[in-house]
Amino acid sequence: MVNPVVIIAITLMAAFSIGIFQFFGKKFVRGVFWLTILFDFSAVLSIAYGFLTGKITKPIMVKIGGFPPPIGINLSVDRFGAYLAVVIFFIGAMAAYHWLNKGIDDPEPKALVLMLLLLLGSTGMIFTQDFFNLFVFIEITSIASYGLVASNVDWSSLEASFKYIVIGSISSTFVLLGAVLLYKFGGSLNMLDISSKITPSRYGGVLMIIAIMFLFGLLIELELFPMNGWALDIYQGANPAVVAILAGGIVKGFYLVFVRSAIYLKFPYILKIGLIFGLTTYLVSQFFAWKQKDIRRLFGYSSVGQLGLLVLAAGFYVGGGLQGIDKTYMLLAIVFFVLNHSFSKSTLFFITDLIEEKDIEKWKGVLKGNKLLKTLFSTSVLSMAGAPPFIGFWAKLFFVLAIPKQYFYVVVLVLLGAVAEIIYYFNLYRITSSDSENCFEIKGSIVPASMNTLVLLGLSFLSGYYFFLYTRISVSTNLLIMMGAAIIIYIFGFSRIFQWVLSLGILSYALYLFKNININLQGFFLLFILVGGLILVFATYPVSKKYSWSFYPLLIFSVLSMVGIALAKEWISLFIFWELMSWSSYLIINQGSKAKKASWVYLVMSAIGGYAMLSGIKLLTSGPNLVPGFNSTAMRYSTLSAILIFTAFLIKMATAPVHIWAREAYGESPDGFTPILSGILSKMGVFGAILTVVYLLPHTAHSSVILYGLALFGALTALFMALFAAFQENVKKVLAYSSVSQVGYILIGIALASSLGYSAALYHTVNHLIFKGLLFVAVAGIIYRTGTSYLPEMGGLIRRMPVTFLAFLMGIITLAGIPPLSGFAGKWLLYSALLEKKWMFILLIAMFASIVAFMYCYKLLHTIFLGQLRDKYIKVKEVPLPIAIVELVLAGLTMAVGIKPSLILDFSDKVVKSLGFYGPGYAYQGAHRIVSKFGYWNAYFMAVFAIGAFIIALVLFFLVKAKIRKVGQLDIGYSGEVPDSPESVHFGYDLYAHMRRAVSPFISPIMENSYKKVYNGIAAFVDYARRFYTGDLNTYAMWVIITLSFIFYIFYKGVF
Amino acid sequence: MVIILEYFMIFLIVLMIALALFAIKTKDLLSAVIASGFISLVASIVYLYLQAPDVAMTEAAIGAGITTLIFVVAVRKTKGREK
Amino acid sequence: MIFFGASLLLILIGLYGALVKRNLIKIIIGLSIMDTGINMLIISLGFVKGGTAPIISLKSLFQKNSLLVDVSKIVDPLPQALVLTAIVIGVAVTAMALSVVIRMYSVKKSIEIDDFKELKW
Amino acid sequence: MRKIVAIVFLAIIGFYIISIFSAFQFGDKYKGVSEHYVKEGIIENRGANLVTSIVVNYRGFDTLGEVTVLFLAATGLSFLLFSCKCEREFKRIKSSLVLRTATDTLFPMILLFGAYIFIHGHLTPGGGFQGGSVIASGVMLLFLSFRSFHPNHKTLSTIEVLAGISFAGIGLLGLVYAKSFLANSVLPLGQWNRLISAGVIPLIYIAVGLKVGAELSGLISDMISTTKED
Repeated sequence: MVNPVVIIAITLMAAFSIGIFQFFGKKFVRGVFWLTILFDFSAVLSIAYGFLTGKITKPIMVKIGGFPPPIGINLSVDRFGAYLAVVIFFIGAMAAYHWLNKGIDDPEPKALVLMLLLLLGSTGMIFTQDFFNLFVFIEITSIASYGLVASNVDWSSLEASFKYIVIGSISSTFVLLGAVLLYKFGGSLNMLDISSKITPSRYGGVLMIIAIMFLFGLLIELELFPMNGWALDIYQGANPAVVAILAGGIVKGFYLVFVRSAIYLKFPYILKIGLIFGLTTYLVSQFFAWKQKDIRRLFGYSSVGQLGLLVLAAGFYVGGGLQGIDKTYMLLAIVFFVLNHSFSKSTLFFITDLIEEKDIEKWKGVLKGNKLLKTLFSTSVLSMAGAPPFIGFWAKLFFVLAIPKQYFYVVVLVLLGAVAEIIYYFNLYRITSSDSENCFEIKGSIVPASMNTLVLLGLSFLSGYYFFLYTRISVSTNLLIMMGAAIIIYIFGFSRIFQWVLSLGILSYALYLFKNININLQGFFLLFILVGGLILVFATYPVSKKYSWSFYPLLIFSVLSMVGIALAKEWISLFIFWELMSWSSYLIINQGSKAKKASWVYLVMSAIGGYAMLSGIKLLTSGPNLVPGFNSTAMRYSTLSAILIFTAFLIKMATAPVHIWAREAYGESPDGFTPILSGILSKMGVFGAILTVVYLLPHTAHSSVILYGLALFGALTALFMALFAAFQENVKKVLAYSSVSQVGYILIGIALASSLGYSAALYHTVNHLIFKGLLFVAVAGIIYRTGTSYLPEMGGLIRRMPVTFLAFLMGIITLAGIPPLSGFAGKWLLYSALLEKKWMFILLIAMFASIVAFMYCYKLLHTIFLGQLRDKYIKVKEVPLPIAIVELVLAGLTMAVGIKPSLILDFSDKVVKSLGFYGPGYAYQGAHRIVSKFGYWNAYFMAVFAIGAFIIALVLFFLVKAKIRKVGQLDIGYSGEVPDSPESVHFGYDLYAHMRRAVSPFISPIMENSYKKVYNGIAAFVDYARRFYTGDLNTYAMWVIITLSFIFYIFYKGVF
Repeated sequence: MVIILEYFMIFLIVLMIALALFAIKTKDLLSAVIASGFISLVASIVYLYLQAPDVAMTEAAIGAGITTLIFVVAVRKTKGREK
Repeated sequence: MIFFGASLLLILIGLYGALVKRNLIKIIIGLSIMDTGINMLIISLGFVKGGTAPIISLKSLFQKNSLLVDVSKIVDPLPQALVLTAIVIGVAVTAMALSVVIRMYSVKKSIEIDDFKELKW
Repeated sequence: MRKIVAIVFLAIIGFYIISIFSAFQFGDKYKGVSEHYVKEGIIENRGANLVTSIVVNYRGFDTLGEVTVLFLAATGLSFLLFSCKCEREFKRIKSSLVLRTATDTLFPMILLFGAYIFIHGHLTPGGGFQGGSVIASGVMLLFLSFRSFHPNHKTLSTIEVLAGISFAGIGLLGLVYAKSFLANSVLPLGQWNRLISAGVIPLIYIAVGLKVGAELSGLISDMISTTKED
C-alpha cells in the first residue's frame, strides 16, 4: 500500500517536470505521463485492493505537516474514495490514450499536464478531509477542466468552456464562502472536527444557511435541474475524450464529496434535496432527451439524469431513515449506479468520437458490419438502459428494493423515467442497427472502448453475484452455467451449424437435468418450455443464416430465461428472468430486417410491463422482507399490486388494450424466432397470470371483479384479434393476430379460476404451441423458399410443397377446433368451464370469435396453397429438411393428442391438483370418453368418424375431378395489358372486401392510433419544453441564483 | 485619530461600491477594468486597516497589478467596447 | 459591521454583473468583483477589535519560548492565510477565462453573449 | 426584465446571507484552531509571521495546491492561446525614453525587492506569492519599455520546474524524515526572528517565490505576445 499523499506529490512533480521534458520532445513527455498514470493507478489499486480484501478496515488517515487533524490538514482515504480513485484513474488513462491516439492539438505536453492535474485534483478532492483544502482541489479540478473543455478544433467547445467557467466560478464562490463560514462557526476546517460540533438541533439558526451555501456550491457541480444547462453544453460541445473523463470520473468525485459533506454536516434535508432536485432532474432529462438530434447532447441528458438519480439515492441513503439491510441495498445501488455510468457512458463518448458524426440520423447503420463496435455499443447502451444482466439492472433493482415503502410514488416515478430512458436509448439503437448504405470509417483506436466494456462486463458479473448474495435469492446454478454457455455460442459465431448443434445440446442437457421434475405449475411449464424449445430451435437452422451471429446465443438465452421464470421461487427472481427474457427477445426481434420499429415498440411495451411488475412487487414487500415469495400469504395485498403485476403478463400475452406491439413484432421478427415467440414466449404471460390468480388475487379485495374483467379482456381479445387477422395480407401478421386471439381463450380459462378453467387453459397452452409452432415453422419454410411473406404473391404452392401443405392443413384444422385433431378438446373444455360458471356473455363472445376465426383459417390455406402457382415459383422446392421434420413431428403430435387427449390432460390434471383442486372437473370413462356435467365426448370415436368423412370426401373429389378445367396464369388479361401486380392477379387478395364495410368501425386501429397520439403528444411537448435550455449564459446563471433563493426559502425557517 | 480612520474607512467602502457600480454600468471596457483594479487597490488599504498586511500586499500586487494587466491585455486584444 | 455589508454588496454587485451583462469581459469583471467581495468578507470575519497583525517580531512580545502578548489582541491569522490562497486562485481563474475570451474573439470577432448561443436545447 | 429578476433574487439571497451576520459579531474573538496557531505557532515553527507559518506549514498542502492552480492557469493559458500552430510574434509600440531609462535602473531593484519579500516571508509581511508577483511586475515593466523584449521561455520553464519540484521534494523529504508530508523537521528550527530559522519555511517560500515569479512572467508574456494571424 502506498501513502496516499505520495500519489499526489509524485503526480505534481511529474506535472511540473513536464515543463522541462517538453524540450526533449513529445516522446519524453508521453513517457513521463504514462509512467505517472501507471504509478498512480497501481497505487490507488493497491489501496482499493486492501479495502476489498479486508486488509484495511478503517479509513487511512494521513497527517500532513506532522500536525494532528484539526490543526493541520489531513487526508482520509476511505473505502469509496479508494474505489472511486481507481475508476477515475482508469477512465482517465483510457481517455488520455484515446485522445493521444486521435491526436491532440499542438501543445500536446500542455494538454497532458492539464490531464494529469485534472486527475490529481479530483483524487485530492476525494481524499481530503479539510473543507478549505477541498475548495483548493475543486479549483484545481475545475481549472484543468476549463482548459481541457476548451480544447477542441471545434469552436463550440470555447463557448461551452466559457459557460462552465462562469457557472463554475459561482459554484466555487459558494463553496469558499461556506467553508470559511463553517470555520467561523466551528472553529476549524477539519470535516470531522466540524461534524463533532454539529448537532441537528443547531440547524435552527445560521448553520442552515452556511450548510446550504456550501452544499449548494457542490450541487451546481452535480448538474441538477434547473441549473444544468452549462453541463449539457459541455457534453455537446467539448472533446468527447474530455467529456468521457468528466462524466465518467470527475463528476463522480463531486458526487462523493457532496454526499460526504452532507453526512459530515449532518444536513437534515438531504432527502428533500434528493426528492425535489434529484428526482426532477432525473425525470426532466429522461424526457428532454427524446427528441434530441445531437448524439452527444443525448448522452449528456442521460448523464445528467443519472446524476439526478444518484442524488436521489444519496438522499435516501443519508436521510431516508434506512436501517439494516435496506441501507446496504441502497449503498450497493449507489455503487453500482456509479460504476455503470462511469464505464458505459465513457465508452459511449469514445464511440461518438470514433464515428465523428453528431447528428443522430447520420448514425443510421453504424453498427452494420463492425462486430466489435456493435458489441461495445450494445453493451453500453443496454447497461445504461438497465437491461439484465448488466450492472445497471442490478443497480436499479437494489434501488427500488431499498426505497422505503411510504415513498412508493418515487418508485413509480423512477421507473417511469426508466421507461423514458429506454424509449430514447433504443430509438438510437433502432437507428444505429438499421440497414443503410452509409459507409463508416472508425477514426481512432477502439482499445479504450473495449477495455471499458471488458471492465463493465466483469463488474456486471460481480454485481449480479452480489445481488444474489445479499438478497439470498435462490437461483439454479445449473441454469446460470447454461446461460454462461450462451457466451460460448457467441464466440463460435463463425460457424452457424456449430452454434445450432451447441444450442440443441444445451437444451437437451437442460431437459436431461430437469427430467425428474415434479409436475406442478412450475414443472409443467418447465417441460413445456424445454420440449417446445427443443423442437422449435431444431427448425431454425435453415433460416438462421439470414441473421446476425448473435442469433443463437440470444435464442438460448431467452429460452433459458424462460426456464428461469418457471423455476423462480420469489417474485423478484421471476422479475429478473422476466426482464432477461424480454431483453433477449427484443434483441432477437430487432434482427429482422424490417423489425426495427416493431422491436422498439415491443421493447417499450415490455419495459412498461416489466416495471409495472417491479412496482407491484415493491408493494408486496413488507418490513424487512424485501424479497416476497409466492406463498407469503400472511397479509392482504392491495388490489393495485395485483393489477400492476398483471399488467406485465397481459402485455406479454398482448391481450386487448395492450396488443399494439403484437402484429408488427410477430410479423417482422426473424422467421426462426416467431414460432418460439408465439408458441412459448407469450405463454410465459399465461404462466405468470396463473401464478397471480392462484397466489396473489385471493389475498386482495375485489378479486372477483378483477377476474371477470380479465375474462372480458380475454373474450374481446379472442374476438377482435380474429377479426383483425381476417383482414391482414401478410401471412405472419395473420398468424400473429391469430396467436393473440388464441391467447385470449387461454386468458378466459385462467380468469375462470376453476379446475375446468385451468384445465382448459393449460391444455390450450400446449395445444397452441403445437399448432401455432407448426404453422409458423411451415411459414418460415415457405418464406425461406419463396422469399416473400406477402399473401397475394403466393398461391398454388400445394404442388411444390405437398408435405408442408399437409402439415399446414392439419395445423389449420386444429386451429379451427374441428375434431378429430387436438383443437377440439380445448374448446370443449373451455365452453364447459364457462357454462359451469354461467358467464354466458363471455361464452357468447368466445363462440362468436371461433366462428370469426374460420375466416382467416380459410384465407390462409386458400391463399397460400390453392389456386394458381406463380411463374416465378415454378421451380421452388419443398421446405428444408429440418423444417419438414419439425412440421411432421408437430402434425403427428396434434393427431396423437386429438385421438388421445390424455397425453396433455394427464399433466394438466396433476397441475390442477397441485393448485389445490380435488380434480380436473371432468372424468374419464374408459380410455377416450371424457365426461363433464354438461355432457361427454369420445375422442376416439370422433377421430374415426372424422377420418372416415375425410376419406369419403377425398374419394368424391377424385371422382368429380374430370370436370375441372385448368386455366393458365396468363390467360387473364384485359385492355391488352397483362396485369402482373400480385394484388390484381391473386383472387385471395382482400378476400373479405365485401365484409370490410360492415365491420370497418371494429377493425380500425383505434388503440394503436391512440397510443401513437399519446406518444407523439408527449414527444412534442418535451421537444418544446427543452427550449428551457436557451443556450444563454445569463439565463443559466440566473437559474442558479433562482434555485439558491428557492432552497433558502424552503429550508430556512427564519432567524427573523 | 481612530474616529478619523473609521470615517476614512467608510469613505473607502463607499468608494469601492461606487467603483463597483461604475465598473458594471460603464460601456467602456477599459474604464470598467481600471475601476475593478481600483477596487482591489482600495480593498488592500482596507485590509491594512483590518490588520492583514500579508493579504494587503497580495491584493495590491496580484489583485490590482497582475489581474488588471491581463484584463487590459485582453480588452486590447478583443478591441472591445460593450454594445 | 459595515465591512460585512460592504463585502456582501460587492458580492451581489459582482453576481449581478454575471447575471445581466451581455459582454463576456464584463461578466468576468463581475466575477472578479465578487472575488474581492468574498476576500474582504473573509478578512473581516477574522478581525478582532483592537487586535494587531499576526506578526510577532518585537523582542518584548516573545521571550523564553512563551508569548507575552494577550492572544485575544492578535487578529485571527487563519482567514488571512485562506484569503492569500483565494486571491491567487481568483487570478488563475480570471486568466483562464480571459484566454478563453481571447480565443472566442479570434473565432467570431465578437465578445457578446448573443453570438455564443449555438449550444442549446 | 432580466435586470429586475436579477435584482429581486439577489435581494432574496442577500436577505438570507445577512442573517448570518447576526451570529458573527464584527471584531469578535475567535476560537478553535487559530488559538493554537497564535499560541503555539512561534514555538512550533519559530517564524515571526504567523500567517506564513500557517500558509507554509500548518496548511502547506493548500499552498502546494495554490501553486498548482497558478501553474495550471499558466499551462492552460498557453495551451489555449497557442493551440494553433502559428508562430508567436512580439510587436508593440515603442515606449518613451523616460520609461526605458527608468526601467534600466528600476528593474534590478524590483527583482531584489521581490527576492527580499519572499526570503523574509517568515519574518515580515509578504512571502512567496507577493514576492513572485513583484518580480513579475518587474518583468511587466520590461515589456512596457522594450519593444522586442520577450523572456526566454526555456529559462522560465526551467526555473519553474526546479522550484516546483523542490517544493514537492521538500514535502517528500518530510515524509522520509518525519513520516509526514511537508513536515517541518528536515532542518533545525533555529532561533526565532532570525533570517535562517523556521526550518524549511524560507526554503519553501523561496521556491514558491521563484515559481510564482516565473509563472506570472510567462503568463504575462503569453497574454501579450500575439500570433501572426491577428
